[in-house]
Amino acid sequence: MAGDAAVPFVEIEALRSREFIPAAKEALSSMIAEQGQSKLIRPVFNWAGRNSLFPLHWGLACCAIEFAAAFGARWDAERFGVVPRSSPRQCDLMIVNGTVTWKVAHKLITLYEQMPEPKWVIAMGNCATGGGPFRTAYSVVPGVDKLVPVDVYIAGCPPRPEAMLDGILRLEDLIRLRKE
Amino acid sequence: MTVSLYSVAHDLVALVLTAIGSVLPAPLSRWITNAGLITALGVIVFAAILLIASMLNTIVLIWFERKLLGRFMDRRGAMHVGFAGLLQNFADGLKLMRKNTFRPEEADGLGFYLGPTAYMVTSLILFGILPVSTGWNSGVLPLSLLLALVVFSFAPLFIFISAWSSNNKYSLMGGMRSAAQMIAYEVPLLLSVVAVVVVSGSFDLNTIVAQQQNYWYWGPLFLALIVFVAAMLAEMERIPFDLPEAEAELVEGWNTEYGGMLFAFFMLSDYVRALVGSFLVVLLFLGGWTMPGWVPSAATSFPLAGIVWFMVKVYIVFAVFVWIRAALPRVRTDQLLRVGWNRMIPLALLSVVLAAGVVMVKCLPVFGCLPNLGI
Amino acid sequence: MTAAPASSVQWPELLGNSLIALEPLEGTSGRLRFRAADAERVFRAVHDAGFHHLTLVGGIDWVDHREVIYTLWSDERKSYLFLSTDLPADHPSIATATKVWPSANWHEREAWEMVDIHFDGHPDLRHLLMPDGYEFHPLLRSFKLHEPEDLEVKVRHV
Amino acid sequence: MSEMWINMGPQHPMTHGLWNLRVRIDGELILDVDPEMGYLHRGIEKISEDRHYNEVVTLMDRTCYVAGMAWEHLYILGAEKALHITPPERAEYIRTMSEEFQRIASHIMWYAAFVQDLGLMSPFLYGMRDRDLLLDLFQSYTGARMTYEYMRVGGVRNDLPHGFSDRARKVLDWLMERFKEYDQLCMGSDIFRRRCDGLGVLSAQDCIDFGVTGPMLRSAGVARDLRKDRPYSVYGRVDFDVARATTADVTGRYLVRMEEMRQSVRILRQVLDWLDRNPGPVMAENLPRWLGAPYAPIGREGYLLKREYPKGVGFAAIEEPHGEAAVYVVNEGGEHPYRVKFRSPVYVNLSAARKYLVGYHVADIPPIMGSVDVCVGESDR
Repeated sequence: MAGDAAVPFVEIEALRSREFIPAAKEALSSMIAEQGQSKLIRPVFNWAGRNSLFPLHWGLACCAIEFAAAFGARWDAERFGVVPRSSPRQCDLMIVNGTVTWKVAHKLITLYEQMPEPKWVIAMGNCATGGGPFRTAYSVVPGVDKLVPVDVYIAGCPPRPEAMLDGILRLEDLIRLRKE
Repeated sequence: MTVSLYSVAHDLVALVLTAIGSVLPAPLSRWITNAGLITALGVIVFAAILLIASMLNTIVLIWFERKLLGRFMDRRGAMHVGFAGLLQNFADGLKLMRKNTFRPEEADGLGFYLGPTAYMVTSLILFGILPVSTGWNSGVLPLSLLLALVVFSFAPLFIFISAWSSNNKYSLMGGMRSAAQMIAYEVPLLLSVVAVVVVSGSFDLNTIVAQQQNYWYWGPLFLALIVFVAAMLAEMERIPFDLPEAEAELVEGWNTEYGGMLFAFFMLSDYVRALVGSFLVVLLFLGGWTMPGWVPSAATSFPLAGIVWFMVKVYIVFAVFVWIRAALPRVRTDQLLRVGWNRMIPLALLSVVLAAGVVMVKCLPVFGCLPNLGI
Repeated sequence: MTAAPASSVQWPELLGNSLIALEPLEGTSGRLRFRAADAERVFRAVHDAGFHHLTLVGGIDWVDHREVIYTLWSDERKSYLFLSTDLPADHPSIATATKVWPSANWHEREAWEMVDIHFDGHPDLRHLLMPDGYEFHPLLRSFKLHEPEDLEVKVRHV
Repeated sequence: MSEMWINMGPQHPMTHGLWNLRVRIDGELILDVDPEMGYLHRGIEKISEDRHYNEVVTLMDRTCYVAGMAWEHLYILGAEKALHITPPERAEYIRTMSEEFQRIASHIMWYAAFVQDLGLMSPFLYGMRDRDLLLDLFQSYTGARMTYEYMRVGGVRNDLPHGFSDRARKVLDWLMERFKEYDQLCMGSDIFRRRCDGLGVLSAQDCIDFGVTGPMLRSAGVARDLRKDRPYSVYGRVDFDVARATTADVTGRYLVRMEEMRQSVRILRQVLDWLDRNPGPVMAENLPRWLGAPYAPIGREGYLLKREYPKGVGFAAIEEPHGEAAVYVVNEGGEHPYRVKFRSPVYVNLSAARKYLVGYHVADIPPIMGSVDVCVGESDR
């Protein structure tokens, strides 16, 4: 151990100046911004984003039962990192699993807005896609894309759990191709 | 004497700085190789190693729970990201890092950000306090057990701060429940620890582990172990005591309004606390890194054997926690509090009395004698 | 299973001139048509005759008039009984059955909402299935289903 | 803490569907509740007026998506009465079998959701696993897992495939073993009993006053079961007991449903034996052409003018998994029903929510509402 320990700690303090911290902060943030755009970092985050999709835990109608079945032992959607969360704040994926009525439309939009970016929507089943057998009804929204932007549509009334998982995998492909 | 992690870090820093100092001109060289700087950098490096190791450990722990829980439920858990889903939690963490961080309009800014951060920090400090093996901690703290429990009990405060400042009714109810529960179970937790302290005669975790060389404490202090594990489950907010996050009625409990990185803080800290809880069970009752005498010495004498055996024990304890989670429903608030105040505290007091008995008898028929306490 | 059939109740004696007719209906013990003005008396009498369980209240729009049906079940007789009454198409209203059968509450709210039948004395007559302020009565024959393209019309409805 | 209203729903883990339970609480105590319905009101009664008789079956599957067969059965019974058509005997047996399978599937779904509400995740997985076996059976003879469109006015669409009854018996044997496990997980757990005993009590008198039916009523000691009291299809010819409890609480409802599943297995064994012995037609002869052959697509331009069937009114009531369901079909001579009015048991059971929720704790809402077994599709229609 060289040195006589007489050098006070103040010398380190002297490095601080009024200009230094803002400058360092700026450099750091611009570096992060560049890195965020770089080809190195983005695929990593992209990989993370597409492999960990948390759907909103809610059930609208019939498809909700198949949605639940997809988390059952036979299909086990958690294999793909899909874990339903009850709070929209913690979700990145809204699976609209059923008929959307005008009464629930406002709530659906609120929930969508409560989800933090980036976020995706899957219209599961014919009702969410275009109203399904109830498209003529007075209270039914003919397709959830009238309310929120939809990324993947899954056909079926209701779609089998395999179809739902396939829809999620398609969404993962979409995320992989994201350019922004 | 085995090497200490801190001395390794310190020597490493000293080595590097001396090497740099030898090529620099004199005043700079003297400045760069002074003891204060080396100590400071040594502490930082030590903390960084500790942080990375404990975070990796926590992430593996989450993976372990998900897989084990899946097996209990006849399914496989995360499979597709990395080998057997090992990278799943890294993906989750990175994704949450990228998510938009936001604050609800009505939420209180200071508390909203302070809560999860302080919760995370106080949980992580614990890793610096708890010894994993001889020397693998920040040094000899005579009262390390007490310090660990004090830091451990900060959590309800920060949970309540974050719950209140989220300005959500579910969060608030979750925060209230959390505070009530943690205060109620703090007392039996400490009392059951007192039983251990009475027998071992020390608050130093290193000493407590060393005292268990003849026999581990889980046998003579079985009652204390039961009380400690139950209280620890409540402190960790795991099923059957996960009322503050009771999903069925409170959506996500006190972290309802949290998303993105702040939510990741909560999630990670919960598991950090689960890990620390398992650490404490192993340290206090299962002999820490020591192994009983009948284990062949080859199994205990390889390098880092202490850490390996310690972690094996920790994961076994945690597997029991997961097993409990897979098999028991959640209790109700009033039942929880009634059990806490009416059952746990008398039992914990009884365990202290039993511990005093153990100390008086000194030698137990099956287990053998206590080592000489030197007090 | 040794219950007496409901037709053994002497409805004409019990209800007097409130009763218009007792028609047979397959699978039940009959359909009582009664005068809407005496509704409360009829409900009370039927309830006291053992029909404690109200199965459904429904409205039917016959364009020129509206019909309200009540389906009742008696645990003693093990059989259903229908009550039915006609209301005028303009301002159809009838006394509420909630005082006799509390379960009529939501049924009547729905009938009011769907078929525009007013229940006098109902404790809480407001929208149940449709959003508040919805001004149509969908199960009237004059209310036509829309084609899915008529989104504008739908949005205005809600 | 002062009193406040909280909205549990429409997106809330407790609801299991789209509805909103407004709760006024003081701390953890419930002072008042107000269920808010209609978030899934799809106008099924109105759409039915615009459809052929057989097309309405499509809507029936979606009315109650966990008990599709039961609702198909209900509607078909009503429509057949309104149209004066009698199905062949084998069709009646197949319908009974379908309804009982559906009852087990629905109760298992209830079990999965209900125990999950208590914080125990494993039974959800076990329940979904066992329910899938039943859905596989449905799939083998209807082609669909949940929305079958299997029953027709005048019979059922097609006969059972070869080897069906053997497969079905295997599934039933498996299920009887699993029911024991279910009971071990729940009744064997002290915490479970503490969470459920004496909760959500609704006395027999209140049940009758508020029209509450099904397992809720039977858990209060009233042995009203339309399958026994007013046998429809072939329930008069099979041997079974009405499950009943006396505690009128959540535990009672649990026990009633568990016992009902065992009784359903008992019924199913008898019905399967009968089906093995008695082959025959599954559709009525000489159906009117406008009603459509079982496979024939039905054009929207029907054969209205040619029909010669008399007008009629059909009323049917069945014991659906959730309770007493009834339908009132008015046939005014058109090719569409003039009016279809349904009675949904869940709708009425929910309307009494104030009776069985007030006075308990917030943490009790999930088990109590779970024990009601809410299916919003059928309550909102």
